[in-house]
Amino acid sequence: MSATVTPDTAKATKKNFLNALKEALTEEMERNPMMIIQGEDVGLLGGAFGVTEGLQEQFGTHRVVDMPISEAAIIGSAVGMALNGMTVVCEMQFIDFISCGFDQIVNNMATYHYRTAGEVNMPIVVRGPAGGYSGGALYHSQMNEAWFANSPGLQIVCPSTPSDAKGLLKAAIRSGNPTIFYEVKNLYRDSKIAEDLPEGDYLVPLGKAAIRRPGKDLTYVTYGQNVYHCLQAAETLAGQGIEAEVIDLRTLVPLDEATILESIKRTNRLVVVNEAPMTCGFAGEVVARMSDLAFEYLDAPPVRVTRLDTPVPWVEPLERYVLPSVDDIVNAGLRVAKF
Amino acid sequence: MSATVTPDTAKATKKNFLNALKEALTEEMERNPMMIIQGEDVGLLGGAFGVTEGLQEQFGTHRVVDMPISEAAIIGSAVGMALNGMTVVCEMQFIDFISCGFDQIVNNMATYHYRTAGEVNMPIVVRGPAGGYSGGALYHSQMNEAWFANSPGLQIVCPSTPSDAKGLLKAAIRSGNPTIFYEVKNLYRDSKIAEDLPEGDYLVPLGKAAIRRPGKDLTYVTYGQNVYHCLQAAETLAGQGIEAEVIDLRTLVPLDEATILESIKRTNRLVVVNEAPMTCGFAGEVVARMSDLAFEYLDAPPVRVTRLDTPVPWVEPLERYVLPSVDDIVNAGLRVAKF
Amino acid sequence: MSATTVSAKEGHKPPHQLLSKEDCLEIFKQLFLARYFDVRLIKEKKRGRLKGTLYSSHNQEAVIVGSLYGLESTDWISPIHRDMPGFFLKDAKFRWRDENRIGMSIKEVCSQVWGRSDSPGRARDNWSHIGRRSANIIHSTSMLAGTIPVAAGVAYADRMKGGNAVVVTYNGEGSTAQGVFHEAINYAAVHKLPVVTIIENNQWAYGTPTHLEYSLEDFARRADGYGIPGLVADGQDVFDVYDKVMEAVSFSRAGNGPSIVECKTFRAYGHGDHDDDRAAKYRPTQGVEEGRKRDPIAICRAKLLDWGYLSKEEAGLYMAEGKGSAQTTNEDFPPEVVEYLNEGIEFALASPVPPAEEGGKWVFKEIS
Amino acid sequence: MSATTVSAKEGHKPPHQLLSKEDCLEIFKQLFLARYFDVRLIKEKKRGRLKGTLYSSHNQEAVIVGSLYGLESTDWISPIHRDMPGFFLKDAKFRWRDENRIGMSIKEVCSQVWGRSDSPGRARDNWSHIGRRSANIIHSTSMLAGTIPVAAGVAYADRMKGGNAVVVTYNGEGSTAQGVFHEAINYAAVHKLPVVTIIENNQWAYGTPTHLEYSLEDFARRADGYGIPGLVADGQDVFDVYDKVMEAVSFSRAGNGPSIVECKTFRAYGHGDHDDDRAAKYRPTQGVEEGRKRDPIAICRAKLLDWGYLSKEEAGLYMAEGKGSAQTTNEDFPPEVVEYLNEGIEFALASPVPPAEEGGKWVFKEIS
Ligand SMILES: Cc1ncc(C[n+]2csc(CCOP(=O)(O)OP(=O)(O)O)c2C)c(N)n1
Ligand SMILES: Cc1ncc(C[n+]2csc(CCOP(=O)(O)OP(=O)(O)O)c2C)c(N)n1
Ligand SMILES: [Mg+2]
Ligand SMILES: [Mg+2]
Repeated sequence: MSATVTPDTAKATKKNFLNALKEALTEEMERNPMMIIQGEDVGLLGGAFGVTEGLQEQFGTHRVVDMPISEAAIIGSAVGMALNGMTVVCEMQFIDFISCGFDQIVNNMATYHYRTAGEVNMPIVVRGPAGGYSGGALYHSQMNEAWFANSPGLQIVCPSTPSDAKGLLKAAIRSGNPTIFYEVKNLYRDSKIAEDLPEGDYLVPLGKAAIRRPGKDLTYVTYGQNVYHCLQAAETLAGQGIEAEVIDLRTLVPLDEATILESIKRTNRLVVVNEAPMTCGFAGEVVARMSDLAFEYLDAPPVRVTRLDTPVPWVEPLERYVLPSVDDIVNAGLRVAKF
Repeated sequence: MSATVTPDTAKATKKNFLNALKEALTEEMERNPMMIIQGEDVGLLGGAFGVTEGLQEQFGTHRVVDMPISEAAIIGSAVGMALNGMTVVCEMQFIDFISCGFDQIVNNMATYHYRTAGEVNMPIVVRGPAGGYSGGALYHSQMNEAWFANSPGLQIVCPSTPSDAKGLLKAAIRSGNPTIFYEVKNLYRDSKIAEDLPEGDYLVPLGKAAIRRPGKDLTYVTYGQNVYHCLQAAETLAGQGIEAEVIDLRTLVPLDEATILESIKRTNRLVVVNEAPMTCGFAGEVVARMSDLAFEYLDAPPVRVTRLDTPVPWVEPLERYVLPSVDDIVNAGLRVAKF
Repeated sequence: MSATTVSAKEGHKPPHQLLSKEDCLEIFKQLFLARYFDVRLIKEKKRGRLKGTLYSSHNQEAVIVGSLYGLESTDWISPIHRDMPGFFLKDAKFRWRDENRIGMSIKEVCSQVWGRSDSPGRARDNWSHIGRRSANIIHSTSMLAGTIPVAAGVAYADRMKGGNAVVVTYNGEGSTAQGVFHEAINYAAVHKLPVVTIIENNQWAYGTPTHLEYSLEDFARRADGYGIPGLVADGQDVFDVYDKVMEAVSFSRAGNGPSIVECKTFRAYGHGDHDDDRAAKYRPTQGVEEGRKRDPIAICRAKLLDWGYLSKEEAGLYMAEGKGSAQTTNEDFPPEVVEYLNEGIEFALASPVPPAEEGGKWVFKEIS
Repeated sequence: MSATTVSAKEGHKPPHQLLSKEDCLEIFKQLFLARYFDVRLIKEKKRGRLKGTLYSSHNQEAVIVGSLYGLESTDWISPIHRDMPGFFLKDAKFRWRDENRIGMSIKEVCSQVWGRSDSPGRARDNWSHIGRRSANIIHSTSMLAGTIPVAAGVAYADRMKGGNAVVVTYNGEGSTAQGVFHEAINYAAVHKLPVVTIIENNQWAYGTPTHLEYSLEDFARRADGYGIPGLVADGQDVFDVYDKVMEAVSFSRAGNGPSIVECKTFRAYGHGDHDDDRAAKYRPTQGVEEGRKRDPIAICRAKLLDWGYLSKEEAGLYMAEGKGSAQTTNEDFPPEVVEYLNEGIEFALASPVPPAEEGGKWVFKEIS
């Protein structure tokens, strides 16, 4: 399990999210000569955010490939490469553009193993910067994981710490299953969460949530940058004598139901927080599973705090208005705590 | 509100689902000279299932347009037409192929009104045959409504009777909002549900569910062809003295929360049934909303009966295995009733 | 090599002239085999013994047979809905029954069509959505043209492994309107990947004629927009298809990148067998008669006669041309053809239907 | 009319020769205006007064100015990220401040850039994702080339209404690799829709050079694959751009369908202003120097001098060329240019930031 986040002790020598991702990619590329990285501007430029900087120099233009602006061909060709024995990491310049390669993901990549009765594996990770709270507007702010959660055959991962980023990316690459990997771009260079990365060939298992803060009064279930919002909210609630547990899912598919269930058995209250639109989002999935599995343990309605069912608007007051705030999370916590 | 389904009294003179759709399209085309229909093979052929048969003869090649096999251009051009004052009905030959026009739907059509602060309306209906239980395999069986439910700005409609099909299609076309309209292909020619269509300019309001069978012991919430499975299940339960209410949502977005809530207040038990994959599907959305809104009224866990989280396989035993059966629905009903 | 030099190289011996008499006779027989598969399956369907749709390749067999015949075992292919015979014809020359050939056996293909466990995909997806990694056959989804980027990726991987394979993809002319067609061809052109895209231009995409699908005289000219060769073949003449595909394949194998080969042909019946009646209405009778006139079996037979590879007597033995499924009998086909398919069907009928629980399997690879 | 006859019609007077002296001077001034908008916004950003990214159109102004100048008011346009000046230059000739012209005012554009309520989109989406239905300006999403099918639909609707408008879309060369580019152009070609697609070929797509984006010498040849005209313009010469676009527009207006006009130009700075430092590393210095040599302002000035439309003295008044944002001063630009933009900025600064609750509005049209 990953180290606990220690925002205050981060030093310059510690590794940030970007460093962690690059380490993961470098190690896996060194380990597997049949692995390549492809995407727009990943080679010469080193990626819009620099995740792959220096990798083309190290591994050559054939293994770190600058692709035409063709998301469908980026995914579709990766499917062919996987069919013929390769492992591929595809970068979406922003995860929002995954919509342009959508069919190849949900109908081709996701189903290949199923259709072939297991003959063909799809060791493909589609990764990219994601999330709002960044002034990125409608097309540079999305968390669109629910589309893929409703498309059987895809693993979905969203780390919130550098060590998780490294360990989960490596685990996803080696899993042999197609994975959509959400990187919170706001965390890329966040020095507050920089940390020492575990030594050696470090993997974080898929499907295992992390308890970021223990608590006995209510359970926040979340992932990505909302982990930090929930930790802040928990801090605020603690000031009022309410101890909130914060669970970072890390992997949405497969989902660690056991950890959530155990927590609810102790706290009897559930608040699920994410920044995707509410309707059919992953927060609702957690609520739906727990309303069934944990029905007898819930002493208050299981509550969601999500984006409004709107796009993410550009200017700051509007963006803040539609995305969940720490206040919203605190209020939801109070609501269930006082129910 | 639409007539109650009366499977046994249907006669040859009654209208089936296909007839109803064609009537709706014909009437709206007559009413609005700036409306067109476009899609693959909708003109000369009259559509793969004949929904638009005869319309090109009536309205000409410029208003019933055979398009190249280009779902993105079909949707994208409709967006431009709407921007320039037209109303457009786009046919997807199977709703499964909507994945190929996905970006234009979720990022362009769905958000246009929002981005322009209301200057531009998008009176576009994207409709097509949908659903499983038909031996159609992975790519001719989908119910992919959850993708669009998580994409703000889209209305989602799924009628289960001919009169609803007509009234909802007309309402969607006139609403000025972009709509994804799911037609259950298994019902197209089902003479058991054929009925007399209400006279005159008949519209069914969006966002109003229909109670297909009243009951006091539990509530089935469903839509599309599962309405009939739920009615069968309710019949079975009735034999055991359990009276299940069956709510046909008809419209998923906007959702008629009030009708569901009222029902739960009476029955205190909820089973949501649909044929999409479970995770992040619309069944979970209904459960999540009601676990919050109706928490105090639920005397049993709110339960989902959905497709397994798998694609829809081809051969019959496998297809049946992954899709919800009447037995599954009965069992879920028994589970909550006896909780 | 430019597009023009490939398609119009002067004084260059057409590849088919290097084929032996045996090869030519085998090609002739394969045309019968492809035709027989089609008419027989229609009969089986009419008898209610089959589920799913047959997208008839009747009258288009020269494209499949001619394009596959010159490939290496190690080459890859991606047949689609109208190319069912392609699945068992890959690498089949002179060894239809060889268990070691890199292609699918008739038993496997029939097991797939009949929805049985011995299909390589265990009948989880239908009919033409089949393939096998170990057979170098790419699986398609329903989404048209969606296999071309996959083909490009297969070619890329082969190059990484130091291989020399060419990947041949099949597509109807209507499918080329898909965005992914463009993305894949452009990508393959930029990376000079050995992908030969065969366009089976049968003049119709379901109920839509070509002038509503694209705006060119010769579809092959689309290749000019990517700076790659675009060849036109007479899709009714198996030897012309062979020639043009071999030119394209050699071009690719030599490291020059992708190309497009347009094979002009004609869809003899409905889009699928469910569409036969409606097709009779939406397609002008004259056009249909015209389009069916040049039967690939007849054209091949005439050439073999002309070249002296068949005696008049031999040539008259099996007359399958110009006949629909209902009009043909087994006597219209060489006995080994009928026998081969019989074996496949018998095998399939003996193969069990997969158990229901398999529906829940193989969503993910088990993580070890 | 074939592609060749359009691009190489002999003995045909180039359209720019029909422009008056006043027109030519207006064009010259518009080049300054476009340039000034760019350098001034960079300065505003450096001062921290602006959020969002500027995708500099520096050195590419001739494409925007030259392509817009000959359009009718009723024509539609769809500028994208690198075409910010296009929003206020539509229909602007001789009447920059006219409230009735069918284009956006500088006030609206500045309100958009500054994220204020007086933007037509009330700053709900950023910078170049703007437009206005009543201004015949199509809104784009971020998804590249996604506006071309919309343009085709606008053209279709205009035809339904009996209009005679042409729709001009703008796209970087890199964006053409998107599938939707292909679907839209093919559709427009089949239906002969009046859509002129301008390719601003600035040699780079972010950090990717053209040889990794497509495999043609002249991108315009992609048009051949659709059977439509593909013209090449010198994108640094505003009059050549004007000529080629007017040829294409006339061709479309006459009912002949779509075309592609490739304007060869060069991206002077980083992809966006955030990329300037990295761009200096990934792009060879020599290429950049070479690419910046032919400044469109200088080229235009030389022609006007040559044609006697400017005296030597007049020509030497404003020397904005070859200078980055930091090196230019207001004195390098005609005062009316500076004033015009000042007005826009002042207006924007006085315009309120939209209230937070608007974030929840306009998801759906209220159903009445
Ligand atoms: C993306 C997508 N859209 C629509 C369809 C429905 N469809 C199946 S086959 C077909 C016509 C194909 O025509 P063509 O490519 O010319 O091949 P042909 O059937 O003529 O061999 C259509 C529209 C599909 N399979 N995929
Ligand atoms: C579908 C999609 N993929 C990726 C991006 C990210 N992106 C934005 S601009 C750009 C480069 C565009 O290059 P080009 O079309 O040549 O235009 P230029 O910026 O050079 O004017 C990329 C890759 C995007 N906006 N949309
Ligand atoms: Mg065809
Ligand atoms: Mg560019």
